[in-house]
Amino acid sequence: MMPSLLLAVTLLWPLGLALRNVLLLVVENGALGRPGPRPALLDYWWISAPMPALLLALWPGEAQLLMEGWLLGGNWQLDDGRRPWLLFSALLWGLAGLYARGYLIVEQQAAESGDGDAFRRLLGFALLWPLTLAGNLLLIVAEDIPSFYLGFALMTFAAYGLVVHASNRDAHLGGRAYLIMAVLGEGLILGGLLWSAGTAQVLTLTELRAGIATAEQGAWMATLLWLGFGVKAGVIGLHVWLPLAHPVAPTPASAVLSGVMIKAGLVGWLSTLPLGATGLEPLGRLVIVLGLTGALGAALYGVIQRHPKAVLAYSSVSQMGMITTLVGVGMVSPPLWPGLLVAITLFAAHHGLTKGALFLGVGISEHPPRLPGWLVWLLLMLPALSLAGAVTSGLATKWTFKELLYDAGHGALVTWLSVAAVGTTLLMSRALWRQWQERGRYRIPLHAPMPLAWLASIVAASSVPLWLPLAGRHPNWPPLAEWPGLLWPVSLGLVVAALMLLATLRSKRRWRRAQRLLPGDLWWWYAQLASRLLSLLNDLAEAGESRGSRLRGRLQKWETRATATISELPRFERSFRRLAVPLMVGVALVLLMGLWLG
Amino acid sequence: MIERLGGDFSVVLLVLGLPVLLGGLAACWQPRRSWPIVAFSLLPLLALAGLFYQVLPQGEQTWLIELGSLTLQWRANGLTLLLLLLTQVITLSSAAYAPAYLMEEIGREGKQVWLWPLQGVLATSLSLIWLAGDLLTLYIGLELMGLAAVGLMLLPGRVDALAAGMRYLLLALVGSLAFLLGVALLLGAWGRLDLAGLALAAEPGMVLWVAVALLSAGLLLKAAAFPLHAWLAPVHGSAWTPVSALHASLVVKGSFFIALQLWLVLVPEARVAAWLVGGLGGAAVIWGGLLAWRAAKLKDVVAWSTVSQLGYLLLGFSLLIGTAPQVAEVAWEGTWLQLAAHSLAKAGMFLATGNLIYSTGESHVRGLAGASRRMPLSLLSFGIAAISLIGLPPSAGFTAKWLLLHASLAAGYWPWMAVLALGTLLSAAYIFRVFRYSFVEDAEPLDYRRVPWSMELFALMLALASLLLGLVAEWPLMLLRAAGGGS
Amino acid sequence: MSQAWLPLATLATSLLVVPVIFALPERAWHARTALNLGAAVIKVVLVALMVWGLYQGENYRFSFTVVRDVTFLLQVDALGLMFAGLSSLLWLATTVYAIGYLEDSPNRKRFFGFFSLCVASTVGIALAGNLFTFLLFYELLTLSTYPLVVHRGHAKALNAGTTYLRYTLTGGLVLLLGVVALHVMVGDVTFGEREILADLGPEAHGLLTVLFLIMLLGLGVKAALVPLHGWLPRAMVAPAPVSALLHAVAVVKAGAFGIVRLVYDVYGIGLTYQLGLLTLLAVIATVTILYGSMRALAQQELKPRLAFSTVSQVSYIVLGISLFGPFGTIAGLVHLMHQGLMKVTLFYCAGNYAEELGIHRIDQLNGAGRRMPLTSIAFTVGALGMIGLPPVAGFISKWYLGMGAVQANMPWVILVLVASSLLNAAYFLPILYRLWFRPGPAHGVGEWPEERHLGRFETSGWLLWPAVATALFSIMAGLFAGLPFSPLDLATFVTAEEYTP
Amino acid sequence: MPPLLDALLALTMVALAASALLDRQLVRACSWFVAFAVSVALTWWSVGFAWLALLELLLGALLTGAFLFHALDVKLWAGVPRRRLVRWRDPVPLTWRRGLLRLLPALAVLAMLGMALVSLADSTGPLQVSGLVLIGLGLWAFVLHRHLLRRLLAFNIIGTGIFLILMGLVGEQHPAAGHGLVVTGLLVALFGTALGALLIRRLSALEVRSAHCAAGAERGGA
Repeated sequence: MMPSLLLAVTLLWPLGLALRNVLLLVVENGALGRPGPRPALLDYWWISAPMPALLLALWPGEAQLLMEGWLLGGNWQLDDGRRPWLLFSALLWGLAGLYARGYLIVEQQAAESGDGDAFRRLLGFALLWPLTLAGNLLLIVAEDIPSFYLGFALMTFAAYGLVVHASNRDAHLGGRAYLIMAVLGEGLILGGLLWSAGTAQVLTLTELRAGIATAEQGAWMATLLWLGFGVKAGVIGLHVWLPLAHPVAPTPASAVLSGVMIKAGLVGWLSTLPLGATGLEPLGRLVIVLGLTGALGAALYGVIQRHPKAVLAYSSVSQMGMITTLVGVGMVSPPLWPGLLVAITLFAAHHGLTKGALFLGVGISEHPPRLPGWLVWLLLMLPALSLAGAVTSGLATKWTFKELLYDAGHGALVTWLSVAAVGTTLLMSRALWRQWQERGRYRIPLHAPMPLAWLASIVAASSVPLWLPLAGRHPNWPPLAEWPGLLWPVSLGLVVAALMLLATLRSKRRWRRAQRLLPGDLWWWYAQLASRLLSLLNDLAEAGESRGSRLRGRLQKWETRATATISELPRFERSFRRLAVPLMVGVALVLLMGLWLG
Repeated sequence: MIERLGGDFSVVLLVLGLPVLLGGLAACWQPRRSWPIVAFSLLPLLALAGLFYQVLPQGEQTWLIELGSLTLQWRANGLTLLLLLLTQVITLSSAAYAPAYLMEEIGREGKQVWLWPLQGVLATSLSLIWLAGDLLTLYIGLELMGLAAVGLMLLPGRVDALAAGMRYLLLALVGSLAFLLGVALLLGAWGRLDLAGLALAAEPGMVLWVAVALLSAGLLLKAAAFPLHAWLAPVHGSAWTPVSALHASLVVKGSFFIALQLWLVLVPEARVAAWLVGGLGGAAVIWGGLLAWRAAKLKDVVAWSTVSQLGYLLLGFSLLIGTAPQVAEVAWEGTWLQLAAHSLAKAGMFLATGNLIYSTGESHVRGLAGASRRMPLSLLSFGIAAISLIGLPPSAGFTAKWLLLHASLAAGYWPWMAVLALGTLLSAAYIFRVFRYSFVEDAEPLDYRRVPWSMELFALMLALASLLLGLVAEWPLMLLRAAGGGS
Repeated sequence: MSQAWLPLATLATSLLVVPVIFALPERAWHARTALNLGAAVIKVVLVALMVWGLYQGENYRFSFTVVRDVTFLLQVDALGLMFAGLSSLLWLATTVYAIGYLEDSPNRKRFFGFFSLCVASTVGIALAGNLFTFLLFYELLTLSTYPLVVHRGHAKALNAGTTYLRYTLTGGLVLLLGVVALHVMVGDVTFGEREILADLGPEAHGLLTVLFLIMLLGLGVKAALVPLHGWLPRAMVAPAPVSALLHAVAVVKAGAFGIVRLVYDVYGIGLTYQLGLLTLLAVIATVTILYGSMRALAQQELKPRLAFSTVSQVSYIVLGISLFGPFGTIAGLVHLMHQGLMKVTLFYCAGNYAEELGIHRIDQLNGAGRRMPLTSIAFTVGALGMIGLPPVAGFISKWYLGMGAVQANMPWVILVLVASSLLNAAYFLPILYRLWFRPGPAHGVGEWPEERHLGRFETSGWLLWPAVATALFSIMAGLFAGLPFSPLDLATFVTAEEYTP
Repeated sequence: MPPLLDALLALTMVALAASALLDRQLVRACSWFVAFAVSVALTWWSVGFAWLALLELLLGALLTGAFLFHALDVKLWAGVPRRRLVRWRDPVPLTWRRGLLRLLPALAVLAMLGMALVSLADSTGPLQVSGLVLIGLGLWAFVLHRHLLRRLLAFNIIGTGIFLILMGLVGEQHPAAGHGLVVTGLLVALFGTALGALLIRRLSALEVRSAHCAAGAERGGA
């Protein structure tokens, strides 16, 4: 009973907190409009939003909540498969929330002292943050498809408000890219879900997976769903919103976007695709190719970005590309799946928290805490190295899947992934380099929320394998003999990075050319294509419209002429009147003829 | 002198005589209010109730009246009762409408005294036509009706009224001559005038055909069937409102009734000729509708709509004559229901139109701009009557159209369906043209005259009757069936 | 004839109000308001009584003969009651809204008189027990809505009224021809006596197909199926409550409801399927859905955009009907109600923007969310529902449509659904974006076209609360779809009746 | 009665009718008409319908004639002022083309009647023939003329023709019915003529007044 109650509270608590802000406003009637001091929005209550979720994740045993009246029959549950996801998501949300309180302190102060605009923006943030969180949590715990879709949609659309928080041109561009891609993804997901759920006539995700596995057109349904969630997961080609949206969002929002929300796509795959069942091999091969392309391509393109958050965003695409590859391997060789699932979960948690720490670090480098400079930069480098696979959780993660892949004979893949790790190293170097170049001077106290949250996130990220409650076997550290094999990509990456740095310092011309490659890569190309298509459609519509209006005009002219003719009819009346008697005789004759005929 | 085959003959005499008597009385007294008229009109209604009481239980009744060697034959059946009731109700309404109308709108103009006796004569002559069982009575009724109608039309005494009236008079006279010629042939050939006897005696042949053709042509001229309708609209344009109402709703129906009676008796199998009459009806529906649509004056719209609506009745010819019994059965009910619906609706609409013209002082359709702002009751009455004319549910016009459509479909007469459909659309077009003007909001505000309540009341009552008759159409039709109307 | 008075009383509540309203003087605001609201509440209660009775297995029937073989029949079945419930609920909301909307405007007496007549005919359509009765109220609806459409009385409104009449009267006429022809063939068909036509045998199938098409043509005009939809966007000149009513309940729904009746209760879904007409319906619906959305995308004004959206959305109902199988039926029926709730919300909001701020064009909406938060939230709910996002009711419809598509072995319909959802998003999300994320007059950029301060809240309470209430209902209908007496539950009930022989 | 006299009477009747119809001098035409009515009465007398003869004399000749003269505003005792004769002339000239064209309906009716009468046994008495001729003449005149009075005359002559045919057909077999019809017809014709005459009188008075008004207005304007 208690766990299911906790399950409900997990969802209701953030919603309640969002509602609380509205209620506060209603109580202090007119707070929105009037000048003067206003209530604080991002208080500690607000930060507590993911706490029940954290509690639930740590609660022993499984939980289930069945609701008859909810949508088409609600079914939320927490099992061992969901627990790690819930745990690391809630953790990162909590840390990012804490961080946000410090990050937005200036706005908060402005708002409290009466700046209407700042207050309004902050209000949006304070409302949408818990909403996004609720959506994220719901999609993790939902077992019935409607709830899952609801969570996904809620998270997606509420996060739009977080992306455009800054409300400047870049933010709106990022927001637009985010929204358009998200809507496309939602459409694909809806189509896939309707098709597969309709075919299998089921309402829960478990049954859905089974249904797709046995369905005749299962591969196509899986493809639809894979593409739909792929938008969120940043599959290459569909990833274009990531580098546009992440840099413009406030840093804590970027952290959760990159750390947790893109994992929602992954959760979607795991929830809906019949992984571990046969039948998806062709799709799997495609997935592997796309994954690797993403992992490498994003690294190459990300290296030339200037904004550290854009670089980090590309790194996310790259990392997600690796995870995608792993998912693809799962499709190609189903027997590997149980082990792969562990690896993927670990990878996701590791990447989520580490990327979160990295994003939070961007803010830290702008407002360094009162710590010795070397320590700050060391701490900033730690997650970067971890992500590259050199130390701590990164090393453990990499070992987990490499071991698995070697054992299964996917040596070539491992090599490719290692090449991608070289790219990751380059990206990390680039990001840190840009952070260094744009480092801030003004120092903030150590015990402020921002540094605390950052430090905590570093600790959490580094120790992922230690506390993550994985269902299967626990990851072990690699034996020493394997270390060179695991570390060479990092080393190579560092060397290349150093060479590139030298090259950059030597001549600046080549770089200027590269700087023209904006974040969002394919987006611009898509936009051009779309606008061309739209103008084509527009022309078509105009042609149709003009033809329609011509037709209408002709009809109208015809109508006018007909009306005029009818208006002329009374002329005949005069003859009728004059010839009444002859006409009568005529009628008599006609009738006679008729009678004669029978 | 009177051979009683049926019930009490005095009731019939009362039904026939009371209207004339009351008309004469009213001419002496010149009523200034509506209530005495309503009160006195209850007398013929009572007499009619007596007739109902006689006929309903026993079915059709016939009376033979012997005037020397001349024998007249009158009969009463369900159809007669229905038509008598209709006549009484409409005459009552238009008579009760008249005092206020005469006082307010006409004033000193015209010869008002004559209105009452002529209305009485008209009611009597119509009753005579409904009751007639032989051609002589029919002829007398027809002539009386025609002369009374012309007299009524002439009352305004203005030049246009007189010119139109003169044309009407001449054409009516010629029409009756044609009728008389036909009757002469029939009498010459078979030597009898009673319808029942003729039905048995008449044999198809040139004499019969010529006689029927002449008869029908004359009657169609009087019934304003297309293309012999040209006298109708000008006559209505200048007539007094209650007279128009009476004329459009009843007088033209009298000729139609006679024609249909005679066809059913004399040439019940003349399919082709009936088709031709139906064709004339179809043309009338369309022609009348088109002209009503373009008419500039409010009264012309209504008058032309009469031409159009009469076309529906003429369609009945083709559906009744020479068709299968089940088709004829439906068409029979449809035709009489249409007649009743149109009579009530048209009378109501004319009265409402008179009110609109009275209150706005404008006789043109354009003059109604913005009239709905005050939502005068007359506009509502006009609208309700219009529903029946267009044939939209739940009006009697709709039910009648349903039956006619049913009959034409069952008979396989596809063109008639098209005619009915087109007629509906055209009538909607001319009615809503009027309403469109009434909804104009940016028009100059008119100064409205208050319409006396009695004028409003009777217009509304007739319109409502035509509307509600659609839902309770089974009652009059039951009357048709119960007391027999023969088809 | 057990308890015949209930359906009759339900009809009478709004029908009897009409003469009283016409009799009241124009100035009698209080009396008229009390009358309108009282009648609306009584009607809701009566409908609720009937719903309760129906679940108890009661049988309400009222009939009398009009002419030979033709009866006027009021009959309560689950399907009709669903529609009656929707219209009575939305009538209540719209009455409240209209009272606020027409404050101080001329011709209120006329408006409310015809408004009541309009609702009476809608309820009549819902409770009609055979095609004749249905046709009766169907035409009455045309008549009673015309004065509402031309209410403003300017040239544009009058032209729109003429167009409206041209379409609907012709449609009604075509329907009449079809109904009469069917009557000639088999006599009076009471709704639910599906076996009559099914028993005719295969030699009648050709004729039945033709008749179906004729009647579909007649009903399709009101249901605004492409290419018979031309009147709908033009009728947008009517006052907002009228548009709301036209689009959400009365006219458009009457057409869709008629198609539902035709397919399920006259022909029977089995026969329709056998005749191959369902595929035709699906194709028509698909074309309408996509075309309506495309046209909506091109509109620059708020109400026309909503109008074309209606064209598209109403065809979901038809699409649902055309999917052979219980899920498709549920989808069609449930969308009948969901679309009503959501679209009425959207129109209320559009009216609120127009009344309070003078906004008619979409590009004037910048930042309106700050000035009118509750209205904008309601609008957002409606718009998201139209896109088909949970937890708003639209999602439930879409879900069942998808299920039905697969069940009917027409998975391509899902493609249509997805495309339509994307198009919906494409024309609704920009509006939401402008509402919430673009700085506008509320932020000191530019100014509203014509700002009025109508009430204590963001606008007059009469205007605000109906919008909020219907938005709330739209969410609840989706969120608690599984509860008894929810639209989904009712639709399932109806469908169960339909498919159990 | 010898057939010669019969034929002579019929011929006179037709000749008188023709002159009444064709004379453009209206007063003279009316006088012809009265003479015609008298000849009709004589015919009735000659075939033995005394009552009808009396009625014809009374209604047809006397009263109808009186009304006709009343329409022309002619007082028999007051002589005829020459200068006003112009007003009593039908100003519309008769052209051949019009005359022939308008003959068609009359011929059509005659043809129809002829066919009917031929198919009736023993129906070609002198009454029928003269009746047919009168109907033809009258119808032709009715269609041809515009002047209301002349049309009124034409109507009366058609009526007489019909009565003749009627009585000729009915003969002695069913005198009552025939009498009834003819009497009604005569009365109707009288009432119709009376109404028409009054109307013509009133119309011309109104026309004169409006002409005076117009002239007055013109003079005032000048």
